[in-house]
Amino acid sequence: MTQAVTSFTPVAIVLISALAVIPISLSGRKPNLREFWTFLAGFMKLALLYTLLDPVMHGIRVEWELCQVLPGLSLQFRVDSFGLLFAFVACTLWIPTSLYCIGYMRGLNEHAQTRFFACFALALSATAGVAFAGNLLTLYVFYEILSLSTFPLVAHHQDSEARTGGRKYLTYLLGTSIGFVLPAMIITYQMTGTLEFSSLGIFSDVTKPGSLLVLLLLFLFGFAKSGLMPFHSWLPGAMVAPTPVSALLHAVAVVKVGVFCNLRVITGVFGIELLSDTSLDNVICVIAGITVILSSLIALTQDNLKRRLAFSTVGQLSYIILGAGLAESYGVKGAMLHICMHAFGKITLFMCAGAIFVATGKKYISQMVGLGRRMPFTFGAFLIGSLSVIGLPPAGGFISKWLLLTGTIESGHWYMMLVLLGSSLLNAAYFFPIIYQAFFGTAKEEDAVAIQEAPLACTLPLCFTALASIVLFFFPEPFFSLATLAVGG
Amino acid sequence: MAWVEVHYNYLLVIILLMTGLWAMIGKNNLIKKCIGMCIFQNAIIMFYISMGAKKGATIPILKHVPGAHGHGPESYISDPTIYANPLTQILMLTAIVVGVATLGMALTLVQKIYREYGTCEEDEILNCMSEEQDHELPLQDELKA
Amino acid sequence: MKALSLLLALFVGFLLIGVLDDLPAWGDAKSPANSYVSAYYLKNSMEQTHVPNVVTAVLADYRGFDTMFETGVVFVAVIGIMAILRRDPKEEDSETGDRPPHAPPEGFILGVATRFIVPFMQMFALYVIAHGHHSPGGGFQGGVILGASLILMAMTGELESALDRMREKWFIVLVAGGFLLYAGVGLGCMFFGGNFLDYSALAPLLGGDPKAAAIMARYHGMLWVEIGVAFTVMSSMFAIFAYLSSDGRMDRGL
Amino acid sequence: MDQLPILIIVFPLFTAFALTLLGWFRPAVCQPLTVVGLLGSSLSAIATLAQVVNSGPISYHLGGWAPPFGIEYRVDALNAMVLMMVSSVALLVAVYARKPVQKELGGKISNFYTLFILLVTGLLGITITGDAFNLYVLLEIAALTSYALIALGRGRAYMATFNYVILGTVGACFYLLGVGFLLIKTGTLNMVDIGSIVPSLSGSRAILVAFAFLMMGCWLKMALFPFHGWLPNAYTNAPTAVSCLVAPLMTKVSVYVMLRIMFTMYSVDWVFSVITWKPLVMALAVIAILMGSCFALAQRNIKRMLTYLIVAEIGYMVGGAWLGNASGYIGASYHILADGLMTVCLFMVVGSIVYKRGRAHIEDFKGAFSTMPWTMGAFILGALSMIGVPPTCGFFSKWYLLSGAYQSGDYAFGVALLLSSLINAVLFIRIVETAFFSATSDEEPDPHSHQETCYADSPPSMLLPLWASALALLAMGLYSSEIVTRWIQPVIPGGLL
Repeated sequence: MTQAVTSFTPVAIVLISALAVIPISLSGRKPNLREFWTFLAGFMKLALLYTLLDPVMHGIRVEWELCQVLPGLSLQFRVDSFGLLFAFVACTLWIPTSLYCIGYMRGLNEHAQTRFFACFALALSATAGVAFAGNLLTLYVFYEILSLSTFPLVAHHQDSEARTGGRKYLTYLLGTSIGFVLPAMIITYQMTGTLEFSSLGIFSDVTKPGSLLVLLLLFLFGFAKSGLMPFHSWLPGAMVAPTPVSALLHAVAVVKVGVFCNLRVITGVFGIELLSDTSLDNVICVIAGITVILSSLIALTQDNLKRRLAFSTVGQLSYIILGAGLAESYGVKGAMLHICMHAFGKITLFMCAGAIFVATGKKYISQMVGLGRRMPFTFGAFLIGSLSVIGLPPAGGFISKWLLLTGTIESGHWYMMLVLLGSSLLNAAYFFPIIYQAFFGTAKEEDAVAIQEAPLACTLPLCFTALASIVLFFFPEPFFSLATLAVGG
Repeated sequence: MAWVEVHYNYLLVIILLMTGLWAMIGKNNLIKKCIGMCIFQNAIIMFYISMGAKKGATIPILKHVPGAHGHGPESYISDPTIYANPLTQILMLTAIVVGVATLGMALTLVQKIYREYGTCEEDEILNCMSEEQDHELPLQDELKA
Repeated sequence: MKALSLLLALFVGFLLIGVLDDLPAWGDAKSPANSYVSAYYLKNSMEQTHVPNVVTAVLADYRGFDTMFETGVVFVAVIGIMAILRRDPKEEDSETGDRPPHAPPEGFILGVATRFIVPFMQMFALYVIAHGHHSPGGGFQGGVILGASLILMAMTGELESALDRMREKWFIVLVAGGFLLYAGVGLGCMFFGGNFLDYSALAPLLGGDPKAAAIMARYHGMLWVEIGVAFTVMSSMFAIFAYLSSDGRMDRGL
Repeated sequence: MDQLPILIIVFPLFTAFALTLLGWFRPAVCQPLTVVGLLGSSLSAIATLAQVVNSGPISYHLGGWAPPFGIEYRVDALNAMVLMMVSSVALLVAVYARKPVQKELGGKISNFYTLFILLVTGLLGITITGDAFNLYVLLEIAALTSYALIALGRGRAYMATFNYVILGTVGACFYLLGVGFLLIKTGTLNMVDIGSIVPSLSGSRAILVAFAFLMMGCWLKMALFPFHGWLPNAYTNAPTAVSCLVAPLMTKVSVYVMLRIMFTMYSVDWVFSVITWKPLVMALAVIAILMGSCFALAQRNIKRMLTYLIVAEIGYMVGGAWLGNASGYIGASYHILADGLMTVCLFMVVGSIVYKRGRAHIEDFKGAFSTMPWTMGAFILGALSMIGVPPTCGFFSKWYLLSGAYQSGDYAFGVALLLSSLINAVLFIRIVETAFFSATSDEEPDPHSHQETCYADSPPSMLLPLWASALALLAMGLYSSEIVTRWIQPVIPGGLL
């Protein structure tokens, strides 16, 4: 069995960005100093993560217990390969997004930037907390902190539109987490006496499949951040937020936390074997499949670029749940990898959307005719991002899609393969018109001359992430081995 | 009728209780509510006292053994059956004092209400208050100077 | 609202009638209430506290803590009524109109009769307090009679004349002072090593053979406590009357 | 030192005398004196709790007489816990009340503080006493002081207080009647003594009627569903400092009294097997929760909304106690502490808003985040605890109550708990939204203009206790298993499985 060692590093990683909130809010007057603190925290977080990489690769589980909160249950961190993979994705992408934030916020001269950066740091510490959570209770604690700390970000503009977006955001997330996850957690605790994640699942085989189904549904829809169909509409609603928020949070941190929690529940609480024996995996596949198809269709009809990207995110998240739902090692590995690949791809797309808005003030795809020639870097990155999201070879998305497809065949859910291929086509259908129109369409006169690239601080990060998704195709090293370890281990 | 002869004190208590309770809640005039409150409290006092009474017993002050004049414990008769129950009488001393205090407070409030609304009838007071509610100025609330 | 309260009262009534035959008969000496704790008091109070009036013994000693909080209730009533009603006479009052014009005291006979009776009432009240150990009486009864004498003066003469004899400042100090005396005696027992209100701990004050001194300490402790209660009850009765009748202005009665 | 239990009462009592006598000449000295008195009382309460947790229940004989004949103070972990909560919350409110009282009750400062400390003495006395009749006397003291304190409010307060007086007296007299029936059948007044005699007479109807009257008395005092009419008016029209004190303490102490009656005077198998009231009381609790939460939704005045939330919280505790299993009991007693803290935190926030802006309607919260950041920060912690978000203590009491409901199969109670948490979420999001979004002016704020946020938060004397209670909420949450295993576990009555 993997031998566990207790060390303070996971808590340090979580606390760094939380503590960074204090210097950030104190140095509100001097923006450059404030940005320095964000970067410092980002790099220190990344450095500490690397120190953890080595022990986890050798199968050592790093643990740390904060305090016993309930008899037999404590706030406990346990870093395993899957948690580390997700933390890596979140922390590496925080740094380019912070650079992008500076460019965006100063470009549009937004108000209350100190509060913005402070909440951003807090959200990241909550994400790291979820990644390292050792049991369901700690996961739930950080899940709630994340929803609350991102509310000021979503409702940043403080106008009536932001109000409705923020209200929908909080009611969905708080409502489902209290309404579904809390009772599910309590019932599981009553049934099994523990909430620890263990690779074989904690349900003894005596529990009736009926109650298992109810619990599974409560968990799936409870973690509404993963955007399964009936509870997905907060995601497009949250597009009222400034673009860096939707870039990092709604492409990487917040939605991935939802999917991460669902994966933790599926693999750690129920366990893959139990799901396949009681044929519950078909339930997951059906729900995820419906969400994939429907969201891709809706994305086709959206004219607002950010809403189209939002619906595409809903679809991609259900890929991950579908992968986990196959209850088969390839599928789960594909799902874990897709978290990382989709993160890099989708963040590039959101950054491009933001850059276009900063440079031209245009939000609607119908207005973005012929901009490609004026903004080559942005639209080039947009091309690479969409390739990664569709899953075509030069971009990293291809690997995870490939694993997902092999997973569908291995686990015998061949109809799922049809769903995957069909939705990939739909993805292509709603991305390529934008690119084609941008590069080959003829721009209107006043656009043709006035437009030029967004400020450097915006274009640099999106090129970096676009390049990263290309590099990941050829060299997916830290993530791939972590995923194999997570599934194999 | 033997049953009544044995339990007539409890019957009286019950009748007083019911009238007191009905008056307190049902009556419209505030003063009558206070009177109902007194009846209710006195009914309970009567319940306790009747519980402690013994047939043919005197007040619980120890009597001298006939002929003895000393002050030691031996010169007093201390057979419990000939004295009434002191415990219930003490409890009711407290209940009477509490009754006085609550009545004093209730009457003070009635006086203040009368000073405020000019009437003691509960329904008139309620529609006074509801009128006040309607044309309540936006800022004029519990902090009107 | 009326029907609901009638219903509620009838429900409570029938609930009680249903239980009647389970209760002991009227005047039955063997009933549990009369046999367990109260029989112990009747048997042992003389030997433990040397007080023939068992009511005073239990009131001031066995359950002395209850009586302390009883005086607390009276004290709270006065402070509460003072807090609600009291306002300075100078404060202009919108309804001064409806208060009756200052009526001079009507009858001369009443004035003379009160001036004659009041001293005897107060003498009798002091007897009732002091002789509470041997005959029916004690702090409460004596205090009420004293209060009644003051109220009699206020009603027949004029509230001002009664207030001259007992200024507002004084009866507030007396209300607090009586209760303080009672609790102070309790605290004193703690200083002498006993529990709160355990008068036998005051035995060293009396000296002589410790066992007899302990019993006599209880005897005298009770007397002190009764005096404290008398002060509080007297001044609170008068205070409540004064506040209510002068509607908080403490100048002219009704 | 074995005099600890009585010290808890002696400190505030003698401060009351000092306040009456000194307050007459120098009103300025009253507030510090009250704080000192309550400090002494809470320190001895904490020391008693430590002693009880280490060496088991204390039995203190008043006047030196053994229990059935004299009055006894019986302190076990449950009432030591409630004692500590009552005295520390009162201390916080005493520190907090300085400014609001000066502003609202200018002339009557010494009266206010005397009544304040006598109310706390009454509540402490109720919690610590082991004698049924002594509890009645202290119930009356607490009631009278709260009538007087609430009547210090203006205008509409008098009628509200009069209703409170009538219903409060009915409640107290029902309790007295119940004690009378117990005295008739058992002959003693000491709670533990009654508890030992009751099983032998479990057949008799008088004991059942006594239980009925005791329960009706408690429910009236704690404003459980059918008897809650007086609470919203009384607590809303009371002055700010008074509602900060009365709201968190009065109802919780009555819940403690109910627990004491159910599990000390009577026994578990009497309450749950001899009589079959459980479905009725669970139904009352569920209705109380739902009705309280829905009425809270309809209120514009935030203070009135909080009073309806108190009615809902009472439903939690009564439901928890009547679930009949160990985790229900733990949930109920833990919730007494948690709810006391939550309510005092939220009422202090409303008090600060009233202190600063004159009124506490929902529109007055507009732009509060920018002008009063510290107050709203504490408000968020209190709101999170009310909704039941993990790190705060509200979550853990819901955890125990829900697991108790699951174990005993009362799904209606469980669903009511979840529904009321969701409604709380909506309530507090609505307030956070108004506070967060619009600037103090009504028209649409220009998002890009840097409107300077005039920092006009309430004075430190109000902020310190507010933040102390907010942080206490967090601390109680994190150390909840410590509280449960060391304090509540040994006190769970035998019969509860």
